[in-house]
Amino acid sequence: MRGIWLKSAGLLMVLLLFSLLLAGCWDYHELETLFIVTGVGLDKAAEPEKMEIILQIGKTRSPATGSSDSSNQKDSIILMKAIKDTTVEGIMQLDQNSSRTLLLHHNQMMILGRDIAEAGVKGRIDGFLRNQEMRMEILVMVADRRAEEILSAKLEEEQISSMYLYGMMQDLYNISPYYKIRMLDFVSRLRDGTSSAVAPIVKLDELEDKKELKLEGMAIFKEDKMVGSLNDQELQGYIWTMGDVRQSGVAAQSDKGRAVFHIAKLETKREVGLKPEGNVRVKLSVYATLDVAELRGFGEMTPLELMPYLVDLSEKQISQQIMAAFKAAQELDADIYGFGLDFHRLHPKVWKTIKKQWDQLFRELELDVEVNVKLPATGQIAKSLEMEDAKP
Amino acid sequence: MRIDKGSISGMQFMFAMACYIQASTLLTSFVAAVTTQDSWLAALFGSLVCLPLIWLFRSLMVMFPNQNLLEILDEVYGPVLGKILGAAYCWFFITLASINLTDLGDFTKLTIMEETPNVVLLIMCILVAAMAVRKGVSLVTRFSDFFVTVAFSILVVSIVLVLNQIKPANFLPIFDQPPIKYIQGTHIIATIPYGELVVFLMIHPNAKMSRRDTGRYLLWAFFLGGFTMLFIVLRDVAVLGNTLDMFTIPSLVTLRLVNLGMALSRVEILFVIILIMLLFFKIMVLYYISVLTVAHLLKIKKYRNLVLALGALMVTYGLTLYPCPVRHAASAQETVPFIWSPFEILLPLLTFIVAKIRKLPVRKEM
Amino acid sequence: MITVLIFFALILLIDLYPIVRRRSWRGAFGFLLLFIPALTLAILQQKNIEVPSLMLALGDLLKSWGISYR
Amino acid sequence: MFLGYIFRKLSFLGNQYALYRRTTGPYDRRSMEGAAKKLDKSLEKNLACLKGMFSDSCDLKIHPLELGPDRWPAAILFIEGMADNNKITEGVLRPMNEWRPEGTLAAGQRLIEELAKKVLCAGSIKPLSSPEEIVLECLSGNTVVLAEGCTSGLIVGTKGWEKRSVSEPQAETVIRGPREGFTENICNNTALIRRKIKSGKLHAESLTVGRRTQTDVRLMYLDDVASRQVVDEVKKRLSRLDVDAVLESGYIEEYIEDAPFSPFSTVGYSEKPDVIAAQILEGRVAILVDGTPFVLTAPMLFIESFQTTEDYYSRPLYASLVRMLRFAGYLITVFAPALYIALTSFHQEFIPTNLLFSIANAREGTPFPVLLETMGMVFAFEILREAGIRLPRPVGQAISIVGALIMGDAAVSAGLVGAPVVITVAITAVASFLVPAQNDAGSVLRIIMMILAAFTGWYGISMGFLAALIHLGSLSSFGVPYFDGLAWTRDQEDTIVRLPLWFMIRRPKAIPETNQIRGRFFIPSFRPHEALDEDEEDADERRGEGT
Repeated sequence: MRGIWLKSAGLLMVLLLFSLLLAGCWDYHELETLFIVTGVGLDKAAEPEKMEIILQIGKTRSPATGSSDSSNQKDSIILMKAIKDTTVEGIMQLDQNSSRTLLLHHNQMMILGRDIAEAGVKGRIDGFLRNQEMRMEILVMVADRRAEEILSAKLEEEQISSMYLYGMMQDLYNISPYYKIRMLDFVSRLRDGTSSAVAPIVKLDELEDKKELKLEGMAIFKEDKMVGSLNDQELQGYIWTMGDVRQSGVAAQSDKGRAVFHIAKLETKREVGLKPEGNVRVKLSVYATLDVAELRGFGEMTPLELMPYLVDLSEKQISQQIMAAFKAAQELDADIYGFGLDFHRLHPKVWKTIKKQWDQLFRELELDVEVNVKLPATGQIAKSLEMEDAKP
Repeated sequence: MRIDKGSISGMQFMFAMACYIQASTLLTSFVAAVTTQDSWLAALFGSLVCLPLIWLFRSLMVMFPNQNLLEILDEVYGPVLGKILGAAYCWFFITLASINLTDLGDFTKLTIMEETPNVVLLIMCILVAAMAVRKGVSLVTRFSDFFVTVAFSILVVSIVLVLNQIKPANFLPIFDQPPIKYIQGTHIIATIPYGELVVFLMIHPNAKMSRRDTGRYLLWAFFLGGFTMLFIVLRDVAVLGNTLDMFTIPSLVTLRLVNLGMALSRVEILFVIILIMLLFFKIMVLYYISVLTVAHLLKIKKYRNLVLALGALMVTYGLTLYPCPVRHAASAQETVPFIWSPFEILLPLLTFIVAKIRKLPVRKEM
Repeated sequence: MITVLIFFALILLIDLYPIVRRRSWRGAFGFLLLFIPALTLAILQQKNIEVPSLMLALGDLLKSWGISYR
Repeated sequence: MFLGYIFRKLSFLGNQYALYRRTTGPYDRRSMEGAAKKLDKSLEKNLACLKGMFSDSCDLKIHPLELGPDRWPAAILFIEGMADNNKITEGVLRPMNEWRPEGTLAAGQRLIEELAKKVLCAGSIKPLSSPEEIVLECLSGNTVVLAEGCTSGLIVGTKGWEKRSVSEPQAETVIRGPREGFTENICNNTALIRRKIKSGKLHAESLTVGRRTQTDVRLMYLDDVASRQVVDEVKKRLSRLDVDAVLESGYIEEYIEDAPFSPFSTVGYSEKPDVIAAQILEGRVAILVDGTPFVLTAPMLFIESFQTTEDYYSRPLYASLVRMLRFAGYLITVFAPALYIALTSFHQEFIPTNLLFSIANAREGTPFPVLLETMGMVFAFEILREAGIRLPRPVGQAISIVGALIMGDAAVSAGLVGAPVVITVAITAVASFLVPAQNDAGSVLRIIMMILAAFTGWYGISMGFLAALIHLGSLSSFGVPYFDGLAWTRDQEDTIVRLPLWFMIRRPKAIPETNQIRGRFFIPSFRPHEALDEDEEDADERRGEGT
């Protein structure tokens, strides 16, 4: 008797629950009611204190109805723009003014316009961190001019420019993880206090028939303001300083010829120490394994002479580029290497006393670079055509 | 008087405890916000500090193999004081259950269901848990081994997936915070997962295990749970570094960062799986124990009919406890360790001492 | 409001009915002890009346005694 | 008002239940009312009485005879088609016609005895005097011999009717393994099992179930292995069973199972003697029902659905792989459509960006919400499946081709449904065939999960999964916990992986039994045969004696 009672009552309860659930499916969003945001850009607006929030939305097309004509690239993205004080306000306004709900989970990157980067970003990105839909893995980049033109760029290779940039950064990530600056890395640097954040700069090249997106150096932030940038050569030096390079190239020029090396592995070791007279000294040891990729010249040298010479040459080149990057950073007073953080980690006690004057200390910091290059391989051919021995 | 006559094996008892500790590892953000990159130290200290506590629980279980916590209290302090303490424990269990229930709601809202009202999530969970609670202890602890296995494998998989993002330097500097922070972190760890094992004093009479096995099972459960917690904290610190204390749920952020090419990314669903599964288990155990305690206090033989009413109370009471997750976290960091300590550490200790002094339990048979 | 009441009525039907049939008055007392606070809290929450949080109150009490971190 | 309605509904159900309880008194044989308790002396009266009891059926053949030179009246009765004509002619008619008794005929009871001893040729001959029993025997194909002046009739065993010969089972096919299947004949089936287990301990017990159908039901179990509690429980439930008709083992299954409202069946069945023999050897009880090739086994465990006999006939590594595949297949068939709904309409963040774009492109412009779309496709699949089963084989195939290929393709290209849905449902459908025994439970669960997913997404699926787990955990089959075979801590030899047979020293612990040991642990010799030394040969001998 009770069994039947309970069963039927339980059934009714479940039915009731369903009716309750039917009343509202709160998180239910059909795919066709969503705008998939692929990129967010921030630009400074004409009015002070306000900014332009640009959303790049990947457009979906039905395969059944329309014939897919790839020539009409204009259709592949939608660009939305709002001018507001904060990001979230802007996104909210865009959300309300569009026919579909914005889905931010698939946002690939945040592109900061140059002017907004120079004005300071700390107050601008809180919304990015707080919103549950914003992921820490999105990439941070600085646009050479305005973020809008990067997001609206129509490229040959990929119709959605942020997907293209994401692919590009993923590619660079395979060279060295320090190219790819995720929101997490960016915020981590900002929170750190002494380290300076960096972000790759992306530039739009308008050629006659097409547009191209290129990586051009790295923006350097002091506190949260962009103060300068590293050029390509310096950027390479910076990457090498950070170590963990898996592939890349070194090109060195000497009076005897030009040599290009392929980096098989490059690792660094840093020793941060306080000198007795009070300034900080960093000993940077670089251990690199290179391959010879291409040689031009060196005609009068035998292979036996050549190898030590090339080792020497590459060591010089690497150390020179590293120093160039370091000088650039030092001029800007920006500790992009995280030497302060290293110091903090290794000497937490001393750090407390010198933390306040780190800027000063960094300006006077001495960097000793010691490069050890191993050159085990010469590629497919042992001798080049121009060499003495190779001639018949 | 044994209300639930179901019996479970010692292994099941062990897995239930291990699973219970694992479920608490989802709350590591409380510690992470206090001790940041040294959280793993807090987890380690907390575990070490709790070894005596585990021994204490084991002694109580061995001393009173056939009596649950309420009966022990009755016997040690006499019927009147025992009843009052029993009622206090009753409140403690119900509150604990409600807090975990709201935790499930809050975390689910934070991770996957942003707009769904809390109460719907809670009711669904309570209804499913009630199904098991009505059937008694054997069903409640039945799937603990399964849950432990799944949680463990997900932990291992997640560590493998974030291997390329681990930066060992993130652990440095060690001992950079004022000592009080470490004490606080240790205290939180000691009270939130380990001290809560006191709930198992309510069901140990149902577990069939010998005197010697009791300690062994407790220790194994402790290790299983403790290792899970330690590795979760280590993983999160290694990946997130100095941003660890920013996030409400660091483990979620860690898993979101997984990126092994386009295909193997966005695996935070793994976190959601263990979140729902483990918290559900914890809620189910606490729910069952609360029902049992109420039935025991009022000497009601059939506890089945109290289940839904208590479930309703848990939902409504839970919704009043904390107005928002922020207050919850603050209270968990600052005051909760002190509120829980009497129930989890002081009273068991006192009971143990008094029982020793009064030479309890009196052996009736001999 | 209606849904809440229906829910509670169902609980009554499912659980109180067998208790009363068994004439277990102790059981009925225990049931009501849990049921009435739950119903009260549910109605209060429906009416948007703020119910003070027990945990926060306890926390404040402890804080005023100085037993708290921070 | 609503409450009142519920109340009325509930009290109605309660009344129904009470009504049911009241009507189930002890079974009375109303059909036999008015029949005589014993046979009369007069043949004519007896024949009339029996004719009446058969309600004058035309297939009751009454053949009058005259015995010996005295032309003593007698008659034989049999049912056309149930009795073997050959046997009647050779065993009954011809001897009786040709019988020339010495001297005068003995009268009354002695005539019957003489007939039985000297005249009739048949395997079984027994005298019966109760008309009821005579009718029953006649109904089961035996021939009744009646003679004037005798108060009892002779039952001559002439059972024999057209039956299907042992053939390959239709429902369960194997690549490697015995091809024979049970038939509709219960004696045959018993023999098929006995041929597999030639042990005196294999106990067979006969029962008759069904008020009108009088169906023969047999229990078979190993006396020294099967647990008494389970056997007693099965017997208790079978004896409690009081129904009009049992036409198939499904009737019995429904009456004796533990959880009639659950989607999971708690009684196992098979069509193959080797499967049933294996089940009996693990300590289960087999229930054979006359008239059906399906034999029931109890208790049933959840894990059984995932074990097939072929697992044990093929190599362990492959068998384990297939086992895992089956578990995966079951999960897919239950959860795939629900997951599709949850992912596309709640948790777009879990889908990789590129995949999301392609799904979104496919969804663009389709008119129905995801739930309806998926539900529709799942229903379409169920329709196709049902249509394919009921139709003759060649037509069935045509239907699946039309349904799967043409309809699916047309629906996608017309933009009615998106291609991803078709793919999801197709995977679901194919995966459902991996575990045929759980097919019906799977279909029910699938729909529940889809509804849950459509309302609270992943959370709903999780809760549904946990509820299903708890439900499974709370089920029991004849006192044995249903889910026990999958416990994480025991019976590991034969769950997700199947270890080599020589690892399975013990019978599964989940099924209660009295004799745990199956055989001795034995490692197949990795050495060539010559290397076998004497010790091992001794061991072999001992093993031979031991069993």
